Amino acid sequence: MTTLRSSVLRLLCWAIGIGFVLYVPFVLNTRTVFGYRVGNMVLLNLGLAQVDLMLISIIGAVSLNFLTGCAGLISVGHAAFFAVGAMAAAAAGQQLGLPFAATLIAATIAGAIAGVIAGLPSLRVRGLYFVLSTLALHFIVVFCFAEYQYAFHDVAGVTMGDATIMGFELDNNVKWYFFLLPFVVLVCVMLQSTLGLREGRAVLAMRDNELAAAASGIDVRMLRLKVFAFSSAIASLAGALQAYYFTSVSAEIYTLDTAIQFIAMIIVGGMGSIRGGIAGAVVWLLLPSVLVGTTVELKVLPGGVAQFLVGHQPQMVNLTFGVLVAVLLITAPGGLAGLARSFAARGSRQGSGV
Amino acid sequence: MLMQFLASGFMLGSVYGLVALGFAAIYKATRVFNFAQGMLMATGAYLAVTGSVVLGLPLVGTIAFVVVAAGTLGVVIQWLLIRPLAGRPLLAMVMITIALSIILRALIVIIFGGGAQTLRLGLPEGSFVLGSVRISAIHATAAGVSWLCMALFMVFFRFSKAGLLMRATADSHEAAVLSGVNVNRINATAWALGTILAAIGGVFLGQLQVASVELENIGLLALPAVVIGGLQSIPGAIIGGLLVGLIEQLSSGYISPKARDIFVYVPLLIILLVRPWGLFGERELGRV
Amino acid sequence: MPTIRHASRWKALLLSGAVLCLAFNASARAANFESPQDGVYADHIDWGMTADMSGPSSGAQNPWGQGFQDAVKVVNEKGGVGGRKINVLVEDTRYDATAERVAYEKFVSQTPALGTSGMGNSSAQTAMVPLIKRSKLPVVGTYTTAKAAVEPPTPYFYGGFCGFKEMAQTGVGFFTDHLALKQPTVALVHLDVASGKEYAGYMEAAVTARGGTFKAIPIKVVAADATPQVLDILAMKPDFVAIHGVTTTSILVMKAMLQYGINAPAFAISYLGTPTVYDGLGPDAGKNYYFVSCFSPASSDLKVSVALSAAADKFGHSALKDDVNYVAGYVIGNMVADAIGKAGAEPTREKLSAMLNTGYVANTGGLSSELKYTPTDHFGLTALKPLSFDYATKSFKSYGEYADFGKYLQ
Amino acid sequence: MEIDALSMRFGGLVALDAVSFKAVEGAVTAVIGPNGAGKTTLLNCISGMYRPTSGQVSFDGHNVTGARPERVARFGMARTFQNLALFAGLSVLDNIKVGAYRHGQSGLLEGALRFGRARREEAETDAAAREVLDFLELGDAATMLPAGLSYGQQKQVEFGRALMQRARLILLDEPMAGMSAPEKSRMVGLIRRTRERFGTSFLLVEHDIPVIMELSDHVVVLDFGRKIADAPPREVQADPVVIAAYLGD
Repeated sequence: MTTLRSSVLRLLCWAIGIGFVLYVPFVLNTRTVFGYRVGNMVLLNLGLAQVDLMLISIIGAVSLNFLTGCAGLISVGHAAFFAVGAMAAAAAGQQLGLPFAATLIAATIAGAIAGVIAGLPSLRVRGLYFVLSTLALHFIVVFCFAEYQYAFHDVAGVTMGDATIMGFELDNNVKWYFFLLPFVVLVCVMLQSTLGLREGRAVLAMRDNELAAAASGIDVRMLRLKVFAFSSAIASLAGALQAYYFTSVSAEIYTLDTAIQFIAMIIVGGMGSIRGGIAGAVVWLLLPSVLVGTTVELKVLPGGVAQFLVGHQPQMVNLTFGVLVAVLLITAPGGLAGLARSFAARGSRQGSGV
Repeated sequence: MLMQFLASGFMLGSVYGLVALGFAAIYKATRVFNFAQGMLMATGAYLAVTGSVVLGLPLVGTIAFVVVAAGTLGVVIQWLLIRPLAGRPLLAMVMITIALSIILRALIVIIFGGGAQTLRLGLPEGSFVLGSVRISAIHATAAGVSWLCMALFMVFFRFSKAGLLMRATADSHEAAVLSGVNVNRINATAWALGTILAAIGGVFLGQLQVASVELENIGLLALPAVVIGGLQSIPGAIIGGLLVGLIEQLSSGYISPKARDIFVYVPLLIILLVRPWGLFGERELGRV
Repeated sequence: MPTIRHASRWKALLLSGAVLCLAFNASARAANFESPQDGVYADHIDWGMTADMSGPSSGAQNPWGQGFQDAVKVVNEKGGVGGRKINVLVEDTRYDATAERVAYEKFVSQTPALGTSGMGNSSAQTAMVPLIKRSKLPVVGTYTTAKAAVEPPTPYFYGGFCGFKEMAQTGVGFFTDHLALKQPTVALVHLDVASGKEYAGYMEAAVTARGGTFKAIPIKVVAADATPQVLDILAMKPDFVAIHGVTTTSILVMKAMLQYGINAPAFAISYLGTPTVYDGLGPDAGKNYYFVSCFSPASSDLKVSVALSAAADKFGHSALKDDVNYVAGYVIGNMVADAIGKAGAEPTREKLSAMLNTGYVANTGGLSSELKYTPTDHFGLTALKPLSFDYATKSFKSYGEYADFGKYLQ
Repeated sequence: MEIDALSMRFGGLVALDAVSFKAVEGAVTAVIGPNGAGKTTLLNCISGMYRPTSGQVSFDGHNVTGARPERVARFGMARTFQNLALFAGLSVLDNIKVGAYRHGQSGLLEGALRFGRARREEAETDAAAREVLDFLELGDAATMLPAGLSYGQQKQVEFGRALMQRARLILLDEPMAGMSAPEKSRMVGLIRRTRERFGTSFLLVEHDIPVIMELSDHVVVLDFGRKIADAPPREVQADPVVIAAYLGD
C-alpha cells in the first residue's frame, strides 16, 4: 500500500518536475504565467539568458566534478578546456566552414586530445604538483588561443557563424534552452550511468585508494588519462556551445577566475556526485541575481543599512560568496548535495522511528 | 642592455622572492598551498595606505603598523579558516585560500573603493648610475629591504626556538605533536610570518606603482616561483623568485611581454615533470 | 414607495459617481502614457546601466557610473523628463562578457528598460551586435565603442566615448605641430590585449600618414615593472611617446622614463587622464604626461563645469569631478535624459532610436566635444583636445578648444 | 610461484637479501619472522608495489619481476593489505565488485552509453559479488559504507575483493592482525573454505604462530632480510635457528 502510494507520488513529482522544466523558459521569456504578468521578484529576478548560460555551466561543472570529485584529480585548467572547445569550433566552423553539428563533434574530439595531453603530467606527479601543472596548462592554452586569434581572426574576437541545425536556426533564448537541455540531461545521465558500471566504479576506487585499486588489476595511469580525456571532451563541448551562444569569443574571456568558479561550484554543490555539480552551478550562477534583487527590494532595513547594501552591492555579493564557500568547506564538506543527503537520511530515520 | 635587464630583474625578483618566501614558510609549516598570497600582498599595500594616509603615521610608524597588522591578520586567518580544516583533503585547503582572497578583495573594495590609491611613504626617489646600469632608488630600497627581511627570516628559522619548532613540525607533524609541541601556535606563527612577508612585498609594489587590488595578479607569480625553486626549500623560494623576475625582464626585453607566461609556465611544467621537487628541493621518498 | 424612490436616488447617485470616476481615470490615463514592455510608466521610466564595478577596470568604470547616476539624480530633482522620473537599474558586469550579455537581456524583457548605457567592454560589444539588432533595446552612450559595432553603424547602438582612432590622430597631430616636427618618431606602449592592438593600428596609421617612424611596445596588464619597455623607448629616442594601458602601467612607464632621463612628452588615451594617475606620478614624472580627451575635467574649464561641480559636490563625489571618466558619465546621463525628452511625450524604444537615427545633437554645455548621431555615424563624439595637469594650481589645463583640433581628424 | 634470489635495497639498507623459495600450487605458504624481517617488503616486491633490486619472481610460468601491480593482478594474483585498504566512498558491494575489474572489457564510454556489453558484464559482476557476500556472510551489509563495519568485517570485505578477482594465488598481509579470537577463527574458516572450493593458493604473512601452525602447509622464516628456514610447520617450530631468531638477542 505504502509502496503503491509512494510510487504514485514519485510519478507525480516527476510529471510536475518535467512540466516545470518545459514551461519555465516560456515564463521567463514572456514574464507571464498562463497569461498573467508576474512581477520580477516573483521570478527571483532571473532571466532566461541566465538560465541558458547556467545550462552550459552545468555541463562544465559536472565534467569537472567527474574529474575532481570522482577521480580525485584537482584541476584549475577547466577554463582552458572551454577555450580549447571554442578554438576548435572557430577553426572548424569559421576556417574550414563545417556545419554547426560537425564543429561540435570536432570540439569534443579536440577536447579529448587536449585532455590526454593535459593528463600526461598525472603519470609523474600527484596532488599539489598536479594542480600546478594544470595551472601552467591554463596559461599556455590561453596564450595559444590569443596568438591563434590574432593570427587568423579579429583582435576584438572570433566571430562564430550561426548555430543552425538542419535549417533550424538557434536565434533566441527559448530555442537555445530547448537545444541545451537535452545536452545537459544526456551528459548527466551518461556520467551517472558510467559511474555505476565497471570502469566508472574503478574511477571511484582509484580516488579512494590508488594502491588497492592497482592491486585489483586497475591500470590507474591509463584510467587517469581516460578520465581526463572524457572530462575535457565534455568541457570542450560546453566551450563550443558557449562560443556559439555568445556569437563571438575572445581569448580574454578565459581567465583563471572562470576555472576557479567551476571549482567553487563543485565545492558548493558537493564533490563527487553529479547532482552536486548541477546544484553548485545553479546556486553559483543564480544566487547573485537573487541576492541583488532582494537587496534592491529590501525596504525593511533601516535607511543607512539598505543604502550601504545597495551602494556596495557587487562587493556584498562577492563577500557573501567567499563566506559561503568558506562556511561550507568548514561545516559541510559534502556541499549542498551532502547536506541534502544527511537531511533526507535524518528524515527517513525519524519516519521509521514513528 | 643585458646588464640593465639583469639588474632590474634582480631587483624585481628580490621582491618576488620575499613574497615567495612567505608562501614557502606557510607551506612548509602548515602544508597549506596559499592561493591568497597575492591578495595578502595587495592587503599589505592597503595597510600601508591606512598607516600613512589614513592614520598619518611617519615612515617608521607605518612600517610598524603594517608588520603588526599583517601579523595579526595572519593569526586570525589561521585561527578562523585554516585550523578548522586541519587534516582535510588538498582541495579543501586550496579552496579555502581562494575563498580568503575573494573575501579580502571584497572587504578592501568596500573599505577603500575600487580605484587605486596613491602610496607615498617618503622613501628615497630618483636614480643613480652604477657602472653601465641605471638603478632607481626605490628599486634598490625594495631589493635591499627584501634581502634584509629574507636574512632576518633565515636567522629566525635557523636559530630561534620557534624556528626550530617550525622546522621540526615541518619534518614530522606527528612527532611534533607527540613531543608536546603546540602545533597550533607554530602554525599561527607561520601564517603571521608569511602574511608579514607578503605585506612588505605589497608595500614596495604599491610604492612602485599604486595600491590596488589588481596587485594580486603580480603576487600570484609567487606560485611558479616557489615551485621552480622547490616547495620544500626555503632558499629555493628566494632563488625561484629571482628566477621569475629575471625571466620576466629578459623575455619582455628580448621577445615580448606576453612571452612571460610561456617562459614562466613552460619551465614550470618541465620542472614538474622532470624534477617535481624543484630545482633546490629535496626528493621526497615515496613509501607504500 | 417613498423608500423605494429614496433607494433609487441613492443608486443613481452612486452610478453617476462611478461614471465620473471612470471618466476621470480614463482621462488621466490618456494623459499619462504607459508602455511597460518598454519600461515606460505613468510616473517613471526604467533605464539600464551596466559598468564594471568590482572587476579589473572598476577603477575607471565606477567613476563613470557615479557621474551617470549623479546627472540623472539632478534631472529627477528638477522633475524628470516629461513628468517622469528616470529610474536607473544598475548591473555590475565585472568586465565579463557573460555578465554583460545577461544584464542586457535582463533589460530587454525581464525588468524592461527604455534603453541602456555603459557596456564598457569592447569584446562584449562585438559579441552582442547580433543580439542588439534582434532585441531592439537601444544602447545609448557606451563607455567604450567597439569598431565592429559602429562600422557599419548597428541600429540601436550609439557610442558615447572618444574613439581610439580620433585619440591617435589628435595626439599625433597636436604633438607633431606643437613640437614643430616634420616627421615624428613615435613610440607607443600599449597593453597586449585586443584594444591595445587596435589602438596600435590607429597609431601606426596616424604616424605613417605624417611620414614618421613608429614602434609599438607591448606591456602586460599585470606588469610589475616597465624597464624593458622603457629601454626600448630609450633605444628609439622618440620625439614623443603614446601610452595605452591601465592606471598601473601608465604610472610604471612614466616613472621608469623619468628614471632613465627620457624627457620626451607622453600622451595617454582618455581613460588615463585621471587625478589618480597624476597623483601616483607626482610632479617630476607627471609634468611630461598629457592625455587627449573628448571630455573636460571640471577644473580645466571652470565656466562650463559649474553644474557638474555642483552635482558632484551635492552627491559626495567632489573628489571625482576632475576625473574624465566621471565627467563622461555625467555628460552621458544628461544626454540620455535629453534624448528621452526629444523622443516625444510617449517615448518607446522604437521612437527613441528613430529619433537618434534621423539625426540628434546633444547640448553638453561645453563639457565635451559635439555629441551627435547621424544615419551613417553612431559614434557620437568627434573632436578631442589635449590636456595636462598643473601641479602648482592643482588643476587641469587644456591646450585649446575642441574645434581647434578637428583638423587632425580624417 | 617461484622466487629466486630476490633482493631489495633502500639506499644502504638491505631489506631482502637473495631470498628464494617456492609457493606450491594449492597450498598455504606462510612467511614469518620478527619485526623488520622484510615480510611486507617481500609481498610488495611480489605484487609489484616495489621493483626489486635484483632477483626474479615467476608466477604460473610468467616472469613478473618488476611488473606494475595491475599487470601482476592480471596474471591472477590478488592481495590484501596490512592496514585496511578499502574504498571508503564505495558501498561494501561495490568494494567487492571492484575486484571483478580484470574480468571485464567495457570502458568508460561504453558505460556512459550503456552498451549491451557493459550491461551484461554488470549483471554478471553483480551476481558474482552477491555470491561472494553470501559466502562471507555479509549479505546484509551490501549497501553500507565500509566505515560502518567492524574491523574484522572490513578485513573480510577486503578478502572478498581478492576472492572476486578469482585469483590463483592470494597474498594476505597479516590477515589476523587486530582481530578478536572469534573473528580470527572466522577468517581461518574462510581461508580453508576458499581453498577447498576454488583450489586457491595462499601466501600469507602473519605473526600469530598458532594460526600459522593450524593453517599452513609450508613455512618460510625471514630474519633481517635473509631466509633462515623453509620447511613444514612442525619442523620449523623445532628449528633451533628459528627459535634463536625469535628469542635471541
